[in-house]
Amino acid sequence: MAVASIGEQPLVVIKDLYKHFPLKQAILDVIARKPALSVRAVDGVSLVIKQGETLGLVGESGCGKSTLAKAILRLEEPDKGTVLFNGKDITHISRQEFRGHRRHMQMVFQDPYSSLNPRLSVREMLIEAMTVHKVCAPKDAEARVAELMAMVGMNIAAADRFPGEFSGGQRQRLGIARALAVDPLFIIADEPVSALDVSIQAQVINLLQDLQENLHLTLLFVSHDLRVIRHITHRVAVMYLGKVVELAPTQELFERPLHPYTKVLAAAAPVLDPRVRHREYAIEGEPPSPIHIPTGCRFHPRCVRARDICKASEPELQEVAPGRTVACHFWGQ
Amino acid sequence: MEPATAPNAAGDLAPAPAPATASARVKRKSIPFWRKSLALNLGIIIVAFVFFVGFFPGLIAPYNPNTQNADLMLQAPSAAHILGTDNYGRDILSRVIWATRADLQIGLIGTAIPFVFGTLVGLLAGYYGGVIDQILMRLVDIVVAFPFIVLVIAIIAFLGPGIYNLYMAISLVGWVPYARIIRGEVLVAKNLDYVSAARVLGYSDWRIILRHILPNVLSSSIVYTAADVVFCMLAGASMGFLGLGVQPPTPEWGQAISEGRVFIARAWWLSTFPGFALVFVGTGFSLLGDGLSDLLRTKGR
Amino acid sequence: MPLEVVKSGQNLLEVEDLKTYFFMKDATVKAVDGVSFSLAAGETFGLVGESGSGKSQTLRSILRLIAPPGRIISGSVRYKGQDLLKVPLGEMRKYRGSEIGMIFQEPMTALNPVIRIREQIFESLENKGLTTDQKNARAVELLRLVGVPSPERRIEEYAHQFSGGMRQRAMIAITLAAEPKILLADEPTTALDVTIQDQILKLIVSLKERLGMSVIMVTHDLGIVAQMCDRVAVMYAGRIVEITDTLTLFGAPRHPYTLGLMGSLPHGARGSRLQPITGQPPNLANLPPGCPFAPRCRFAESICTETYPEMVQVGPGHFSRCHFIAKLDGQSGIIDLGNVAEGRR
Amino acid sequence: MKQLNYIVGRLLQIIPVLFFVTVLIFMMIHLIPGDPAETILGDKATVEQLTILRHQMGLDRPLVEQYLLFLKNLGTLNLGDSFIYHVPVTDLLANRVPVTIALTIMSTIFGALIAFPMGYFAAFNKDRAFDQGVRVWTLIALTMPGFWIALLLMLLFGLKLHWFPVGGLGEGLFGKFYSLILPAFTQALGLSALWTRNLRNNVVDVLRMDYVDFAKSKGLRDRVVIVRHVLRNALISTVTLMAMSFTRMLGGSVITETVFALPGVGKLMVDSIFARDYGIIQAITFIFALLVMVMNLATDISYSFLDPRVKLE
Amino acid sequence: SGKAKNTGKTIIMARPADSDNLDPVMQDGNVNIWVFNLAMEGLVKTDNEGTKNDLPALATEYKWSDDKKAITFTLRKGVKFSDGTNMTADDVVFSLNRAYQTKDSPWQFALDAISKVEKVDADHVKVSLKQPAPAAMAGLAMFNAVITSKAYFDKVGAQGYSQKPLGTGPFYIAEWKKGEYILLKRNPYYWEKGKPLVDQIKITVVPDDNTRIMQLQSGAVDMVENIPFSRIADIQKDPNLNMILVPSTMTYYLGFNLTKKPFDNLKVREALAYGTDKAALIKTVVFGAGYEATSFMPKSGPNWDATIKSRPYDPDKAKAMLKDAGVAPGTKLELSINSANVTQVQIATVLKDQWARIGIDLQVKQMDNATLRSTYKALNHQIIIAGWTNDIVDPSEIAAYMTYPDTSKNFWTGWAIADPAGAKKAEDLARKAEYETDAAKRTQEYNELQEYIDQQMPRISLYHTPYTFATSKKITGFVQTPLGNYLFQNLDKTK
Ligand SMILES: Nc1ncnc2c1ncn2[C@@H]1O[C@H](COP(=O)(O)OP(=O)(O)OP(=O)(O)O)[C@@H](O)[C@H]1O
Ligand SMILES: Nc1ncnc2c1ncn2[C@@H]1O[C@H](COP(=O)(O)OP(=O)(O)OP(=O)(O)O)[C@@H](O)[C@H]1O
Ligand SMILES: [Mg+2]
Ligand SMILES: [Mg+2]
Repeated sequence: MAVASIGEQPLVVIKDLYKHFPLKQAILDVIARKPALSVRAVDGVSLVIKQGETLGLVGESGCGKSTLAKAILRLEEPDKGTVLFNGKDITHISRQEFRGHRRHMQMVFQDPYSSLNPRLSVREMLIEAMTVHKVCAPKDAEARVAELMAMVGMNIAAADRFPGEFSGGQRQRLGIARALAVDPLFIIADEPVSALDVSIQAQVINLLQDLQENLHLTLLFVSHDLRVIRHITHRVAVMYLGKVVELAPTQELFERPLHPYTKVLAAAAPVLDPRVRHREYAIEGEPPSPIHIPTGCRFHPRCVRARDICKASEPELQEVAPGRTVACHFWGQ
Repeated sequence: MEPATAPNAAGDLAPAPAPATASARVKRKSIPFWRKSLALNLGIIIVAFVFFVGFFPGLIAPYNPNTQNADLMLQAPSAAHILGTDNYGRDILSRVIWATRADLQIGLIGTAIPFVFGTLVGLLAGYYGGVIDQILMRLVDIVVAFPFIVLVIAIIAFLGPGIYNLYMAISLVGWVPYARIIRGEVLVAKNLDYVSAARVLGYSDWRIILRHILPNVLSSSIVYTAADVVFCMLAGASMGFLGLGVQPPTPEWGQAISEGRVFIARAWWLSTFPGFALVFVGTGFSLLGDGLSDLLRTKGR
Repeated sequence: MPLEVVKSGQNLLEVEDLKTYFFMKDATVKAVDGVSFSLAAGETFGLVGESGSGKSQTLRSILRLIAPPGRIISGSVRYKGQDLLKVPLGEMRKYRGSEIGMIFQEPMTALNPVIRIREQIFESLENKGLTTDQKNARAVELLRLVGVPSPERRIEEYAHQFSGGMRQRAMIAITLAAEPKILLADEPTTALDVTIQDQILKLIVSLKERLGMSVIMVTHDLGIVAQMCDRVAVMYAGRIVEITDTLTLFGAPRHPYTLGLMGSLPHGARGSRLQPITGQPPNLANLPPGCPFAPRCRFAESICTETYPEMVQVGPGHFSRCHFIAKLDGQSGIIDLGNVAEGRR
Repeated sequence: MKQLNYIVGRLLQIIPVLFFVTVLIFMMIHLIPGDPAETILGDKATVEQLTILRHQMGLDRPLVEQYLLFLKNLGTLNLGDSFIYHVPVTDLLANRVPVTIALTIMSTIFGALIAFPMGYFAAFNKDRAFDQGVRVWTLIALTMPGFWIALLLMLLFGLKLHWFPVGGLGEGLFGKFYSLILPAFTQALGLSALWTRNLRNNVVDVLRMDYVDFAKSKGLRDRVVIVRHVLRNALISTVTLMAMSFTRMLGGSVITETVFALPGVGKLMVDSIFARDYGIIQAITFIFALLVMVMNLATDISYSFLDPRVKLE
Repeated sequence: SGKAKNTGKTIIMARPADSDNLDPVMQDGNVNIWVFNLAMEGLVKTDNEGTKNDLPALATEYKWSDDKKAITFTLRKGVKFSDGTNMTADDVVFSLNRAYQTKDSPWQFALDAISKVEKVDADHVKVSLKQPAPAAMAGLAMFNAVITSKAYFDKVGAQGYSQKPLGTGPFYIAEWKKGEYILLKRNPYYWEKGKPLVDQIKITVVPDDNTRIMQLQSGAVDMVENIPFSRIADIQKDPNLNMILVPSTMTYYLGFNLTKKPFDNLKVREALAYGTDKAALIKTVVFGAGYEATSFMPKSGPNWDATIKSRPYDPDKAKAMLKDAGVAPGTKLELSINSANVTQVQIATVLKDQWARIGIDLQVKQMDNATLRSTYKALNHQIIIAGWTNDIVDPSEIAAYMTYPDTSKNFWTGWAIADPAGAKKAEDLARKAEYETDAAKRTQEYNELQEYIDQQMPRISLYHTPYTFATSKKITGFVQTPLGNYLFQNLDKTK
């Protein structure tokens, strides 16, 4: 793979992706011909992830971050839309064919306890991944296990142990090692540090950052911790109720958030300075359910700036500055 | 003075020192499983003993269990016949010992076949869901809609009595609990991240099912097996009571108990000792099951 | 234990040398191992530390909610001068709820799943001589107070029908119904979104001010500490390793662990490397002698693995357990005490 | 509305299952060698006599036709005639179904009376002598064959102590109740062991739950905590288990009814299988299946009442 | 219950299985016969000992025609059915016609000799025979020739009749709760004055042997049918109970299927007889309560041949004979039994051990009764165990079954198929004896038949057992005939 610096070339292009989960309909409702409801988890997302960058994805719980991640990897089959990987459409090929592409795109999961198969030793886990995809010659597998363990900062002596014998942080490293085992180009990390203690969190963040840089990985980093996002990502996409509402380079986003929701997120995160104490609410009310998404701008019921037009028409994601897009009618104010 | 632990200047990329193994070492030192549960130990001891008896009844039994002697009918326990003799003049101790074989067979085969089949059904239904799940679960409903014993009787009436048909009958109905347990576990397990990880890694369905799901969903059904062994033996005994069990003169406890019942006033030893044997073995398996679940419960987070 | 940590007599609550151990078959887990602190009236006291450091068990011990195999070994919990650990267990209920209320860590598991929210609030209103109608009115009022929308309807619902944030609010309402003097809040926002967390924290602040409560706030998020607490204790492996006022904690921490926490926090923009604490938290079942933090400590020397450091005073109201306080002189936290950090709003 | 929705859905599901159950049992029993004509006429019957009778009974018609006839009869709520007794099956069952159901209900009540206190006190005395004692008892009770328990109970309470009749169904409401005590107890014993263990484990688990501590932290009386918070939650799954034992009890009734000479359906079912009384077998299977499924449905519904978390879907 | 108070004396009797059909013509089995026989009577009846079959019942006397081809019965005067209506000659004609004309009646054979039944006058009925038949009277004394009311039958129809037949017997069927009990009440119109002595007999169903006996011991019931042989000794010891062993015609035997190898070989059959220790069987299976069977005919019935002796138990000889016949040691033979029949299971258990000693590996195949019946009726078995009881006081019934190929394939031995000549010889002997009017000659012919069958051994007769019955000591006047029928006119219960 040619070493590419950030921004040269898109690696993953998501075009108008949808994933709805239909709610089970009761017999009587079917008879009464009530419309079928569904959870609109991902509701038309378009994103470009550039080669070698770390793209952050933030948003409230339930806004569809994980679903988007899974839909990209076809862990959930998207309903509509396309994902291009390295220019190739990977949503409309057979699962069989797609399996061949899997090794290029890997995932690191949030829960360190459920993301490792408790019955496989570390070595078995890594070797299985390598053999299925014939990443290296069988005779080199051992050496590669050692290499991977070193990469994630684990002692090779630990390779024969089972996941149950490791702490959360160590498990998260092993999860990363597994993803790296197949030499991926692209890794989706779905809240990889949320479950960890601060001190361990920092270790894993450093590790991911180093790996990304050293291996020229492209990373989609999902989190709702703005401090972490700010620390690790190059660009950030903000999601609200199944849609991306703002996309910007990290620095700019934090310094000058354009979408009111982004501002709310930033304001809600507690400041690490006891001298600066805010006492007014960043936002009131809870996010509406993804089943009954408000008409117009989906944020309008909670938005302090909302006007009539916000109820009526949904703002498109528009490029407002180079590399900055936002979906708000009044982004400028 | 040098710091006891050098700061990890190279950052985290260098192999982390001790911590990787620290917690593991602690676990290592913890007590071995067999000191964790008294029930488990007792269960293992009893079941091991029962297995020994079941495999080598000839080594222990003082007499041939089937040799009849009309002159020795219904003798009370004595030195020559420690547990007495039955209405055919056969040595009860020897029959109780030999019966271990038949009962173990009923218990184990009656559990093993349903276990395998039920597990398969549960795996498929749980993993694939949808139509496959619907069909398999309706099949479960159908089997469940018959009371166990009644269905077994009907099947035996169809196939004829005898130990193989008994297995068959028990198997035809016994798989349901396994299918249900496994399916439930698979429904949970298939949404766990390590299964997603396996899918992201492009593993085939069969690899995922057999290597990543199966080993992790087996534990509660294995615990259930222990109870099921007892249940099968009891079902066998009930069938013996109805005359649908093991063919005489093959020694079997349930049959011995039910045949000995008529003699209860005159020769209590006929049914009492096989009864003890059944309770003893059943208790052994129950303890084993209890112990296993104790163990799994402490093992789980 | 220097008595200064627990300034005897002037406080609403004084916890001294509290030890709560769990006696497992193969080991004794010293979950709380000699914790001392005090809480003044109207104060918000923070208890921070990583997972498993004994924060929750400390709170539970105060209310004596420790079940076998756990046991409170020793120490005292003086509430208004009365040692709660000496009160007969049967009489503890006089102190629970109406004097000291607790918000549990997991709203999911702390609310009874099969009892309506209303009844669970009613339980806190018992012994207040209210009629059912009054209780009802009060319950609705409480739910409204904590920001549950349409409380008249939601009061009839069950916990599972509430979202995580609403559950947490309901739990706060239940606890507040008894009008406690002290609120023990065990990580009230850990499971929640930032926006919801913001709402809950601010709710607690406003309620505290309105009701004149004292609060013990357990958390592992230093941001929450910064926003909420007057004084803080940092726990590590069942012990308090540093105790001071919040500002000092962020500006001039005097314990290597606290320093490590600060270094681990991503707080600035991209590019800066984090300085995490290396290694893993210790296992409370097999604590080595000496300082439990020693294996992860940058400053550790051989004495650290041999003897356990005593609490030493490093400043007014500032105590730390470290053999080498001196080495830490000049280390600073994440804020520069010299000038006030710029607010982001 | 939600409930209604659910019930309708489930009832619709019952239909195909019932259909397959009847097809299955119909095929099974008709394929077993031997037929009711032989049973009726016995060994001395000639081939000619058998042919005549088979024709009269319609047994010489194709199986499918016989099955359709059965279905047609079912449609008119007519369960057909007993081939052996020559009376409508419904008449036969009218007396017997209540006996079996009464037996099942009494067994359940007895089982609960045994299991609840035992499980409860065992949990509160976890790992102490009482708990261990209960454990031993449950292990033994689970392993004793029902007919053996029955014999011991009859010997002790019937023959020795004369407290209860030795089998048979008494007269009058009280007499019937009285005569069902020992059989119900027999059935209850093994099941109650199962329930005791379940309840004990549930109580132990619930006692560990945060909501119990939360309740305590409100300053509630112990009794309130136990009744409202511990028992209620612990009972949910035990009650479900009890409901699921229903099928097993129906099955167990075969043996209990035989030993205690009770005129219930279980015994009739077995006799009918042996006599190839197709009419009765089909009817009872149908009723059993219906009972079991309705019971399962009722269990699920009541479960959703007991535990509001359970969504009926 | 409230109803009981003016019903007087009630006797409760427990038995293992319920009746299923009380139509005398259309049922099969003692469970039915023994019940409706308490409510119904024929023209003639057997004596208590089961040796005579022409005692007056509803007929006070009868007369054979000179050509021995017809019998004229004089009907008893003033006989009423239990519903109070009078019994008429028409009722008799109707009942007998139905008995011998119903094609699918299993008992039709017993009245096979009848060609016509007609009313002579109000008091006389004439039964014509196809040919002189000594067994005809026995057939008329049989349970299927009982008299019922034509009017009643027409009213209730065959189905209703099978539930509640109407007769002239000492009791009538008052209530039948299927599977639970049958309640018989005293027939107030019974012609024998002062009889019966009790007001009610309740016959309950208690399937489990143990339970039945415990009920007797606890006083819940007064009489119990079908005591397992193993319990005879206990009950005899019980001071409160009477153990009654009623001599019966019950004969247990092993039936071979001669169409299957190696049973087509007489040597093999004989060898198996030598290898069967009947004494041990009697000891272990019936606990000494039975005695050896030598002939295929019961010792307690008429024309039993005393000269026939069993082949002595001689395992060595048996082995040698088997070897001669080319049956290798370890040969597997199959014994099909009814799994629900304890006696069969016991016999099989003992036989397996006994025959193991002569090198036969006996495979016991248990099946339920219906399957077993289909199996042997199709001659798919090798060996079966069966028991036989006479229904009439005449050897012709069993002789016919043993030898007439069409009725029962020679007792399911397939003799006529496997050895037509031999079977034909037996058939001829039996037919001749059946219609032999000279009593002495008839005895002679039956002896010849018994000897021939003993020599050919299509079956091995094992033993005869009594009916086992236990009552409380309070019960008096209990009578059961060797045919099994209960005669409860004199049954009484003392305080
Ligand atoms: N398999 C599924 N079936 C039905 N609904 C689903 C499914 N998976 C997710 N959802 C729903 O889709 C919505 C989006 O879920 P998703 O997990 O993508 O959110 P998220 O942004 O990752 O939240 P979190 O921060 O809590 O992880 C939620 O309302 C969720 O309940
Ligand atoms: N029931 C128990 N049995 C054994 N050990 C226990 C038990 N409860 C808690 N512990 C141990 O006590 C120690 C302290 O637990 P505690 O719950 O107080 O931690 P915490 O600081 O609240 O952590 P978290 O941030 O994860 O809530 C832990 O090491 C835990 O393993
Ligand atoms: Mg997510
Ligand atoms: Mg905690």
